[in-house]
Amino acid sequence: MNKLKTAVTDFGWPRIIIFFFVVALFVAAPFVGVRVDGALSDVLARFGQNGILVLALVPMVQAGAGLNFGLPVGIIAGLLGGTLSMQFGWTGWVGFLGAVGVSLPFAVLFGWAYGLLLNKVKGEEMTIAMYVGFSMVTFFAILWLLLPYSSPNMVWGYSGSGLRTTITLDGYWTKILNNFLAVRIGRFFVFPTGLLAFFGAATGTMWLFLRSKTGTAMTAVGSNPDFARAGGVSSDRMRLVSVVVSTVFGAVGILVYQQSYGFIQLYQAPLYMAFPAVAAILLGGASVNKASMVNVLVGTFLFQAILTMTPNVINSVLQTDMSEVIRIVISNGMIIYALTRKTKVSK
Amino acid sequence: MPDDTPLLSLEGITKDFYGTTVLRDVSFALRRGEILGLVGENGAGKTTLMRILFGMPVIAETGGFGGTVRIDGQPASFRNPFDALDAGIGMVHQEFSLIPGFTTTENIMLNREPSRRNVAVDLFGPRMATLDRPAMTARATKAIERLGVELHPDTLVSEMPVGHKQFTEIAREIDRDNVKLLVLDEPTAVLAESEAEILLASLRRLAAQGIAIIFISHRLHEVTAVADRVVVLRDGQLVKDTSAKGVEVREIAAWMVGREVDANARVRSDRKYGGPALEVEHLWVDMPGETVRDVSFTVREGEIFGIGGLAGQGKLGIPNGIMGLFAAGGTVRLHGKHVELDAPRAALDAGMAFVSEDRRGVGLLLDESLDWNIAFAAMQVKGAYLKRWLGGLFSLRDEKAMRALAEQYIELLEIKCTGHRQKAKELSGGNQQKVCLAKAFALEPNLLFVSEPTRGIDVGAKKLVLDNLRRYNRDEGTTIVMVSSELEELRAICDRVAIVDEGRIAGILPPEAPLADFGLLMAGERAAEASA
Amino acid sequence: MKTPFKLPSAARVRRFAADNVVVLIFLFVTAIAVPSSKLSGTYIIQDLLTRYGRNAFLVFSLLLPIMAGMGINFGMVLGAMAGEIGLIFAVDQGIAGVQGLLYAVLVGAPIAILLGWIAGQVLNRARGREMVTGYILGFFMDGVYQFVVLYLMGAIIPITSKAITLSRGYGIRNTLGLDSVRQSLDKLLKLELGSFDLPMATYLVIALLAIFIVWFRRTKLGQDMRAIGQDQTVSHSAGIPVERTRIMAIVISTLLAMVGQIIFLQNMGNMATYNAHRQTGFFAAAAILVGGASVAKATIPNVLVGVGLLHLMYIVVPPAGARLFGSAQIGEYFRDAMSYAVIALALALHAWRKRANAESARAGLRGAASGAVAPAKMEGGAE
Amino acid sequence: MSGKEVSGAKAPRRLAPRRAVALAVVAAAYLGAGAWAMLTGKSHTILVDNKPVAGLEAFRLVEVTIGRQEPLELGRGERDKFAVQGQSHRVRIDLMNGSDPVTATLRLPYDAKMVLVSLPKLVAGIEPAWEPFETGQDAPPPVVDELPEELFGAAIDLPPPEAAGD
Repeated sequence: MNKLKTAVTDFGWPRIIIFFFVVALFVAAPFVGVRVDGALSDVLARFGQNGILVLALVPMVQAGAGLNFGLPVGIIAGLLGGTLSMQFGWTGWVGFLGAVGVSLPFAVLFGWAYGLLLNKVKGEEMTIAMYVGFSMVTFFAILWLLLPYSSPNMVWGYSGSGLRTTITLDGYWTKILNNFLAVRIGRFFVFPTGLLAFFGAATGTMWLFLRSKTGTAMTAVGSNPDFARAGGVSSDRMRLVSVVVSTVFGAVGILVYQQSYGFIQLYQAPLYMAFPAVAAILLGGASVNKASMVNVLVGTFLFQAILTMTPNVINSVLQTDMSEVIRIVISNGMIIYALTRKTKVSK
Repeated sequence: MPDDTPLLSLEGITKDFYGTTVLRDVSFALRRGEILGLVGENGAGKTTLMRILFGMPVIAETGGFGGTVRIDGQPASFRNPFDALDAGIGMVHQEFSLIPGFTTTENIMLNREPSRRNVAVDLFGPRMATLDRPAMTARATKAIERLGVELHPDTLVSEMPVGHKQFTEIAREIDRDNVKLLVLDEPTAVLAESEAEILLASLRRLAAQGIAIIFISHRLHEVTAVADRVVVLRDGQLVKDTSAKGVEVREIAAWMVGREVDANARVRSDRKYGGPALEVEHLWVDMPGETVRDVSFTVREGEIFGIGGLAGQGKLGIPNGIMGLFAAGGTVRLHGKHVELDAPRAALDAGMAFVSEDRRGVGLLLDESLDWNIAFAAMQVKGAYLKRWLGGLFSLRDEKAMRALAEQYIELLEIKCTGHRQKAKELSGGNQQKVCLAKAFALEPNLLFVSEPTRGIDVGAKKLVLDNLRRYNRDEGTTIVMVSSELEELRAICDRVAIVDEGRIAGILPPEAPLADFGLLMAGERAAEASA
Repeated sequence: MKTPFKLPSAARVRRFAADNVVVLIFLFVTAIAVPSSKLSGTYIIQDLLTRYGRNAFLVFSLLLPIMAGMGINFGMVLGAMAGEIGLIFAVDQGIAGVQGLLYAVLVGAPIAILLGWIAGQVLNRARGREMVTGYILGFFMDGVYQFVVLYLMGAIIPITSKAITLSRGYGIRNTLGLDSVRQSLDKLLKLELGSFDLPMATYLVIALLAIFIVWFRRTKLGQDMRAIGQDQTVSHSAGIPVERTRIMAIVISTLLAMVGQIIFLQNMGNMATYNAHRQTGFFAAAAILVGGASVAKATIPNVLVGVGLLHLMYIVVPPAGARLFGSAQIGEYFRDAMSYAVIALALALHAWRKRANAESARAGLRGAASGAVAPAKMEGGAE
Repeated sequence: MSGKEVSGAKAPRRLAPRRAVALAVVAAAYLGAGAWAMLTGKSHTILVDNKPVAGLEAFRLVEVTIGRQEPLELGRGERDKFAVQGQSHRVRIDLMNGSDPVTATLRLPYDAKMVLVSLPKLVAGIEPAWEPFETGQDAPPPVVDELPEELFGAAIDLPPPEAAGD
């Protein structure tokens, strides 16, 4: 009984409430005429679509650098990879994998610079990360206009230069992962095998990384930097590694997101992309300084379930679209909850 | 001031924390205008006594205390420090509690600012009153004058020399109209000799104005110089209450550390040492609160070398500096090879290991399991407990080997736990200490630093830890440098004991040397006759 | 050894530059953009004068939390929301002119106090990361605001005017015309000076606020905030109620932001019901930081310089972008990027400096040996 | 402690009655300001109507002024409007026939948004000269409701935007 109580407090009431909320949504769905299998199919697709972006937060949390509100830095690297791959005219698997390949060096470079900055501002990482992300996005908005992209599928038709705000991936690699070995069951349910396999592989890679010597050192740095230092580990270096890894995953994450979405969105679109990812991982039970693969999986699933189900179910029940409000309140409420919780590192 | 009722009298003060008696039947009295020197080793009960006097909440939370505190003959019981302040007792702490960006005046008057009321006061409460700056300056100047020191009322604290900060603190306490008793805890610790002298002169001035002073210091010559009376505490008991006239520093030191004849010291003739293992020359370490200024010593192969001294004198800085945890300089050689400072990794690679005094802060990953805690350093430094995959392309934690290692040490050191997966924070202090030892042993060091190995652990665990150290030294031939505040412990297991005072080694003594010699070294009296 | 005024001037210049690098970067960019914008001086000055009246009050609301050591109060958007709710009621009730603004302030005040109190409580639980928490709190309350304004108003909260409700019968329209109060404060005391229009009443209100802040700093509460801003532990042990004082700083800031938003919107003349507050915190933060303030220290001149510089850039950069790159869009992105970067840079510089200071303070503890072996040796020998 | 010292932490209790008075003053000021703002700031639309009514002739040409606003000229059968604030207004009607202008005071109820004032009645001194005016004009203009922009943009939403055409 007591154990249950501590487990509940550890997990936190907000998460439990949200969990039951999601369960209630699924239970209520058939009664208001929403097909559960269709909804589940949607949730699975979104789960795979967003998962890697959420996964990208893990290393920095583990290394004690906080929630990576600067995720857009990685996203920008991914966008560069995606647009360059299109510019080169690569399509299909070559296009997608090429985009990933091209984005990696940018991600490493950006992540490295971004990590150096974060190492100088220990203790205030989160606010600064947020604004670094914002300025990166707006700065690149200028570059999208100026860089000499020329593929007619990407640039504004009337001026012949400057990338469009939204570029369709049709004919390139739209849903290439989603459709890979996808299994259709019934009329409404599709199991996106390729997408989930890719997400699974990414999660596995992260899991292995955290079990390596470097990953172990990183976790120790986040758990107790002084302990790690006394063990001969440079916390600055580990933090730097964590930022680079996070940025790389951010870049890959956005490419996976876009192939599922079918469009590349540029300019202001990536501005707030870190927030839903942060909310998801916290929803999964992570704290500001501890996160695991389970947190990522559970959190992404719950969060995407809310996003998918609330518009349908709540609209039918209340006859009004309150999903946006629910989404804002839940996701930001979750972040505030995590930020105001006494940090659990015992000293 | 001839007055029969003493200003402060403590009668039969007794206090225990969870069954451990820290004060037993302490009684003494203090008259107006009298300066009382309160001396004792760390843990003698000085701090607890002052906490009782000030009504610190921690005392009530741990079951209150026995005996009576009387002010002007009236029993007084303060519920919090503010009550004590209202009753006219001021305290100057060892650490400064000053606002750096405020001026002398603003700090002296902090939260006691004279103010002028205005309309907003009626509307929104007294905090809307505007400060009366001229009155503030006037009062601060008056307090400074009472001290008889040179302090400009408009200097920012952040731009002051250390001594002036200390004076500002004292001025703050004596600004109160009703101040009768002032307690100063090691006020000269941070001061240069010349500054300390000015301070002592100010204290005499204040005493002449009728303020009673309790002066806590380990610098015994200062105590004899300024105090009218000396009270010595040892192990929670009052061992001496005497007039300071004609008292020798050496006598006080002897009272402080214990009996002159001691049976505990063991003579060890069977010990054999090799050549120099660790040579330290002109080491300085920038560790807050434990600054090492200039330390040189040599440890011989196979020796257990003790480092003692009072808290804050720098003994802890020595291992922390050598291990690269704090900025340090000087020369350190291990087996003749130069060891890079400011680089923990270099120290570890050289074959040294360190059991930190800050068990929870530095020693352990509290939120991780025991196998992590024990294997981590060995994994990072030596690449042990890793399993290679794909022909060494990448390697992962070898959880099995880690588990075996953890279980081996759990058995060897008798660590009481539910298993190797238990989190370090769930263990008791003694068992946590054993985990720290296991972590160091797992590195298989050729020189082991152990810092305060028995701090905060119970008697049984203490013995186990010390026995293990001794055994490790004997069986593996590992040289051990042990830093401890417990002189008894150092004398019991070390081959030589160095005493650190004010960031320097005051002397190195054999463990069987007379206790008074140790006491003198701790009191900053460099004993000429003490020799290694 | 050297007296301060014998300091080599190069070093002094370097130090000044290091302290004001944010301002200098901004000045540099603006100095390039002003001539290339080809805007007339009169136009720029008139626009600046208008923007001063519109924005300065909002920026002032950041001063107190900085003084109390809570960083930039990104939670000020809560106050902005309270002001908007006040304006919605003023418009709905058909209360026009300066009276309408006063009415909005009176309605907004209790809401702002409540929101400020909540924000203060939340921030007290998030010590050391007040800024990011305040920022997210703004988002969170945005959801609550949307719930209240889009779903409750007209349904549960009575709204009489059909002109401002959505056609479905409840919820406020996406854009709220503020014709009844448009520029009523600006026009109250209009001074025409040559070709310039000066909204004297607005300036007067801002001046009164500045005087209030100067006065407030001299009060006991102001002194306590300064003390807490520098050292919470010391303040606490001196008996200053730390948590309460921090809450008060946030409440006052929220109240001022409420008034500031009303002044801002009366000048704009219409209100994007659901978006008007979203950028408020960003603009105010950028302005005060551009003015040379840091997260720990901000003055009235910082506010005045900052509003001027930031808005000068906002005026001249888009046309300059259009001329230099053939696209005003580039200029617009550029000024946003600059503002974001300035906030990041100012925050980073501050965090950086704080660490450097902590380090040098620690070095000061070293005492006699002060980092060098040589003097230590000498002393060791002398002993 | 000296008398004038007001210590922050320990507010003397004896200030209580003074404070009660002070708070009452604040409350009164709050309510007073509110009442003033509501009464004097409330906007009304006054339609002035120069049409025959209840057996009274319309005027050939009149010039009407309310308060200090610009006068309006109305021919026979014409109607125009004033936007005013507050409930009590002086109306000045010049019949343009050489006779002295007629002035009358118009008192409106607080919640009357729009009233129709008949000039002939006002000149004839018939009370009340106004009647509430209800039209469909209050109905919202025919615009399509836009919903608020989403906070996080399309970042987490599936439905794709319209394909990127130019």
